[in-house]
Amino acid sequence: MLMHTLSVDTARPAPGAPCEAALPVLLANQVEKTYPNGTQALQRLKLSIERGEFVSLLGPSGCGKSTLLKMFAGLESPSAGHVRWWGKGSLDTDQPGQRMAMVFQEATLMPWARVADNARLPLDLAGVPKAEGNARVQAALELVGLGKFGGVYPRELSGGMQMRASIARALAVQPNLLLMDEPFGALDEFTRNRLDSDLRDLWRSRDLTVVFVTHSIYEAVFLSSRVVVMGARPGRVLADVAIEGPEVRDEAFRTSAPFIEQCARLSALLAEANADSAH
Amino acid sequence: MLMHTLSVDTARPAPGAPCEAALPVLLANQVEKTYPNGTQALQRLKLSIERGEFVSLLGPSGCGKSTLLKMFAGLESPSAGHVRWWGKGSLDTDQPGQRMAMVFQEATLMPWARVADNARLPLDLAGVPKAEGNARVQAALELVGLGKFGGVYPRELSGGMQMRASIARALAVQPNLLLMDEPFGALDEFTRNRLDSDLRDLWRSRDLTVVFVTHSIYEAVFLSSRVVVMGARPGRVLADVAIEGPEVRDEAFRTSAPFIEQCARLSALLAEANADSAH
Amino acid sequence: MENSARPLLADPRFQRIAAPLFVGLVLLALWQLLCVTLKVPTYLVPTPLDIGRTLVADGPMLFAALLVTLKITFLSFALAVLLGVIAAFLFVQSRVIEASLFPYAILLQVTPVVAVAPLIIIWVSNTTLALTICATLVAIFPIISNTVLGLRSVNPGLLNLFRLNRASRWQTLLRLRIPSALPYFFGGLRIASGLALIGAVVAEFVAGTGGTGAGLAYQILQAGFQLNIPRLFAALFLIALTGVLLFSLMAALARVSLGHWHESEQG
Amino acid sequence: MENSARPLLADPRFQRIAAPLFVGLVLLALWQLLCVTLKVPTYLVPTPLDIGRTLVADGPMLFAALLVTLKITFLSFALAVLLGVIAAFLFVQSRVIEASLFPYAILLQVTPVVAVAPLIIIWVSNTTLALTICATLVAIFPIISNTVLGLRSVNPGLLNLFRLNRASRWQTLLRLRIPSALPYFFGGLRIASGLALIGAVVAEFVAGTGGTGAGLAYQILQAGFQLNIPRLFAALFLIALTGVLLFSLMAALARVSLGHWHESEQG
Amino acid sequence: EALRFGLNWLPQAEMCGFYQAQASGLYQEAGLDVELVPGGPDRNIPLQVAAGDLQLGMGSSFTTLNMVQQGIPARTVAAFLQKDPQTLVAHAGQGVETLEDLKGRPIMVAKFSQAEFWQFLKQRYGFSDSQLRPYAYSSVPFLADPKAVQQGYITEDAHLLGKELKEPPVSILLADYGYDNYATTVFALDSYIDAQRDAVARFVAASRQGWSECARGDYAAAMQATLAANPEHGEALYHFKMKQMRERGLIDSGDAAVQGPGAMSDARWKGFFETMSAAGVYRPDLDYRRAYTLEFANSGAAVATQER
Ligand SMILES: Nc1ncnc2c1ncn2[C@@H]1O[C@H](COP(=O)(O)OP(=O)(O)OP(=O)(O)O)[C@@H](O)[C@H]1O
Ligand SMILES: Nc1ncnc2c1ncn2[C@@H]1O[C@H](COP(=O)(O)OP(=O)(O)OP(=O)(O)O)[C@@H](O)[C@H]1O
Ligand SMILES: [Mg+2]
Ligand SMILES: [Mg+2]
Repeated sequence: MLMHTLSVDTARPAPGAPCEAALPVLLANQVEKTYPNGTQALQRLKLSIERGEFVSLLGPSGCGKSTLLKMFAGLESPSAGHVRWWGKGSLDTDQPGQRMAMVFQEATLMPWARVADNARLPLDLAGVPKAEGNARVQAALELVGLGKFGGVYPRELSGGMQMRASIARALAVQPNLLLMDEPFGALDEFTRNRLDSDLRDLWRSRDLTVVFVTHSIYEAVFLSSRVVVMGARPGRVLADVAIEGPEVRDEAFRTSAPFIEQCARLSALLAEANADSAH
Repeated sequence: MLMHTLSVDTARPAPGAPCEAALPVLLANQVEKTYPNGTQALQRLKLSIERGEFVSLLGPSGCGKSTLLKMFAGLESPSAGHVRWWGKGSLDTDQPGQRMAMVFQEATLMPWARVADNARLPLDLAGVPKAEGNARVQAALELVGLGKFGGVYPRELSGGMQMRASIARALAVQPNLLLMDEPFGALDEFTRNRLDSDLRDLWRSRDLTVVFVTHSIYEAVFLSSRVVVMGARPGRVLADVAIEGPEVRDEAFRTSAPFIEQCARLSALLAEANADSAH
Repeated sequence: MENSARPLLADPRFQRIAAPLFVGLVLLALWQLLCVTLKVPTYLVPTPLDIGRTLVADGPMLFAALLVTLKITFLSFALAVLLGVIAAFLFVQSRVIEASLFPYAILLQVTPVVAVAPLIIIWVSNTTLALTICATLVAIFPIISNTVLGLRSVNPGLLNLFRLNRASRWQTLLRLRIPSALPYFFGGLRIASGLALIGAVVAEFVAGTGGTGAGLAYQILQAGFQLNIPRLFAALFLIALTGVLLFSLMAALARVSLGHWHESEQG
Repeated sequence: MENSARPLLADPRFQRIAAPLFVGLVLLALWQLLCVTLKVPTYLVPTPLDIGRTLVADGPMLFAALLVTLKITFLSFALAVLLGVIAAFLFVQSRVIEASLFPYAILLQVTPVVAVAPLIIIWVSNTTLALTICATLVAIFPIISNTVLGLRSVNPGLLNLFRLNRASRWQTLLRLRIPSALPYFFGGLRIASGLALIGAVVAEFVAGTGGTGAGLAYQILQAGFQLNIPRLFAALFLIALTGVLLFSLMAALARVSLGHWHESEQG
Repeated sequence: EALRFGLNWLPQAEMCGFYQAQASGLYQEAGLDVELVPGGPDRNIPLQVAAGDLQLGMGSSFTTLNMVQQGIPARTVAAFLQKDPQTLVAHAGQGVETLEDLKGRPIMVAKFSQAEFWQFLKQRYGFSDSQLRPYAYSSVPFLADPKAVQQGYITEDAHLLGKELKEPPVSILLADYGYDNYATTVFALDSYIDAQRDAVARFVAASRQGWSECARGDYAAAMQATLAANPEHGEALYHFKMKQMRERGLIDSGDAAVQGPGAMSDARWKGFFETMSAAGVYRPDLDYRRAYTLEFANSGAAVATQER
């Protein structure tokens, strides 16, 4: 039921169907980012993300994952190179089928607003009618296990609950492009696994492209159609790995041989990335 | 070398040696916590932590782990019941051998101070001479991989780097009691594993009692001498599990049968805890 | 360690009222004692009892004057808040607008009322309006300054959230900048409420007509000319009391608006 | 989209100075035009050119007067900052102290200088000191109010960190509350700098002796009586200019102290 | 004998006699070390005298009546302007010639004057408070409105306002209409007079001498001293004021014509008090005789010095 409320959007296109001349949803072309203090966070980074992909970014702490994600969200501008959204040089999320939402690394809730109001913010900003907004927010809150906490203020929540509130805020948008920066890092494994599954189901049932930052290799393999391993100082793409797995993934997949194998492979890549940045 | 600078303290007592009439370092007796808004975070919780233990708290998000840890730090007072530190009703951390440090769930850095100054704060407050403080801070920063970042401001760090800075701040104290609230949640697995090992080494080499909140069962089993599983709404202790393992734990332990077995057992307990709080 | 059946003395609400009253009583007693033992003449510093007697004796007259002053105070305070907030909204739209116009807002503050009052009198024949304008000039700057500061003190993460969701300038202002600015804004209100009062008094000094319908400033001036010092102090006492009440009102407003989330109103 | 070789016009530092000057020039031109076309008599509103001529002709005299006023302004500003900050430190020690004493701080703000100046003159025979006290009374309250607000607006997480490390009251004040309070404190400074200036002018009006060593208020007063309106406006211009410079100084101070970490100084 | 004399305004020509006595050494000859303390718009000279900050103060008939009414024993010892220079000014050509023409018109009156001449106008000529308009220490509003009427001083109206007007304004001197307030008086606390009777006498005598010289037109020394203390006053205005004072007999009309500058009379004090108490400014039972003494200014010795 919850899933339903959050996935009223058009079903996802059949895989391989030609869509809009197959322009990538996101394209980072030779992107560089140097912060004002001189830190080079990204170097000549090239990454293209197609419609309907679920791409996870893995990489050592400080390698530029958040920077890249913010750039995809249009919140940072590259120092060189450029980013394209659906083939265009600027984001226009009013376009149907091009709605975007993002979960930041911090919960980023408004301290003066109740949880439900916080989660309804993007809908309010987009002019979604109150009643519909409330229904979507309630569904999203229940999905993340905060159904009873819509009326409290953020400071009355635990750290993990705050993070879940911010996830609910993004889900309520029913986005077509979802950028998530370590969304489940502060959650217990049980809740995390459940939300992993829910997210994967959501992704399968809708026209949804996800870019997902995580530190959990298991999570990355479980969720993704593709995993990008980044290296640090300066941030760049070290490996771009397609994940093999069934369309419908369940707990069984987590213990399957291909799963463990792919995890091991990524683990090795990641160790390389770390060694690389520690040199 | 780093380990050395951070472990100049007296070596830990031989296990089983009678110490101060064997009073527990921490004792929570029938502790309750009801927040002003009526949320009951803890209910009649009883927990005793002996000197030299490494206790991990596991539990679903919002079950009161942070509340309990803050109570152990003397930052929240129980609504009922009481807490004892080294057998006394109040904390007196000036006492030698009773130094305490805490890593909060958020990085909690002062935005106006550079990373090194942030990490040196507890030392400054305790009146540690500048030169010694700087050496300890630098060692701690290098331990967490921020050796070159002492001079930047917190907002110029990535999320994981901020968290590591706050870990360095706690380690520089050379505490006897270390409270850590999901310290490694925002770190990549590689860094996390390394810090796990370093923390375990530190614990072994000094008179150090650790209370550690984590969502990673693997981490809990790898690190702890004891794991406490908590349940939610209201928060209470569901299970108290002693961990079997060698004194010196390495990557081999992570793949050993007892390790996997104990993880599975905790996983089941945690699933119960979740089911319990979702009912 | 909380106690639901808290004794009255430890209740913060009780303290907030009782403590200043107690301090006030002690100060008044001390004042009375000093005046009596040092035989300070009444025309130099009257005793609190003298002032109290005058307050009673001249009560109706002083109270009528107070009402006149209060009217100007409230009108100018309302105007200062309204215009000040609008100006702050404008300034915060861009650094260039702020840089271009802020210096001219400072003019409002640093121009002596005495110097501009004659011009205002020429253009505005209605005395109440003229006085209100003068007092507004005195009160408006702290509102502008603190509100601009508050509107700028926005959590960068939240600002990103709003940008991400393509919030319009107006939406960002309404739903992000204004709530973030409230603590600063209320700080501005606290300062401006007192300034509106003192502005009303100063305006009356300079541009008031005097005579029958005059406010407290007139009473103060006349009492000064006639060396009726107890009456002067009685009038000052009324002004001070009004100031404290206004301030408490602003503080209460801040508590109601911010108590549930901002740290300045906690503990 | 950043550009290291930014054109001069887009440089914020350049804008900060050029934009208000440009607006000022436009306003002056408009003023001149209006005065000339509407044939406004000089005694009502002199043209900018008249004022400029007077500024040049009476320059030495006005400048000497400005120096006198500046001296009072700086003395009283320094005193207001010092005493205001001490008072704020005191208030923030406990809610009871704050509740007990804050109302008496409000007295400082709402007591008209005109009413207390005669008393101050009797007690303090040194004119400079008397003027400084009057001006300090005018300027001190925003410092107290904003600093208290700032000292209270502390991140609760950081407060926990300090409590955890058994920081003394003094350490918490010095290393946590003061840095947290800076944005509010500088807001208070911005308001108080202007008030110290206007306070100095008002104090001179009320308590100054006039004559050779007198400040700008005396020039304004005399120019007013003698209907030398261009000179009056020239003096006002000097006051306004001083106010803007003082404000800019405070803003620059805030930028230097907060630029590297506080959001109010970003963007 | 050191002695601080508080002037009620910035140094100006209306204080001629005191500056003359100071500048030409009359006070010094009398064995007095006099400091002329300039006043300002909101200085409270009576309060400073009452507090002992000043020994002597400059005021008007009102000053000591106010003090006595408030229970502060103080007396006026000399009055150097027999006619109060207070005027009401109107623009020329607005049909204003006499005081009666102003009845019912809006008039800009300083608050300072509202308990003084305004009460007299209300009592004697039936003016009413509804005519009051603010006077903001500036004549600009007057100049801007041809119908405006404001308070002024006979000593400066034509000079200051005249230069901005096509025709000189109409000044109505209230003294010509029975407003017999003494201006530029010297007063002191009773206690001071009792203790320093001799010094007061010498001060009054020397001041009378100074005022006599001013009345004769020998005011060069006074003018120099005044302009030194208040450079903004201007020489032209000084001469104009002196001319007005002499032409209108402000210094040496009335009792002064017989007894020399500074002289007062019981009858005039009585008449003035009765007018003002009828207007409600003073309690009818107030002993107005305690507000002045003729002992100093009306002594024969003073007349003799005048003819030195
Ligand atoms: N200040 C507060 N006011 C009211 N309720 C609070 C407050 N802080 C925490 N709570 C509530 O207390 C409960 C326990 O919170 P706590 O932060 O201890 O959880 P936690 O176990 O640390 O969770 P997480 O793993 O998400 O960090 C939660 O239900 C939370 O909503
Ligand atoms: N505002 C900033 N100013 C200067 N340097 C910055 C800023 N933000 C990030 N950096 C630097 O850029 C690099 C990449 O930061 P980023 O936040 O993208 O890392 P990340 O991959 O998200 O790390 P984490 O896993 O710890 O969140 C880091 O070295 C960081 O120090
Ligand atoms: Mg990140
Ligand atoms: Mg927690």
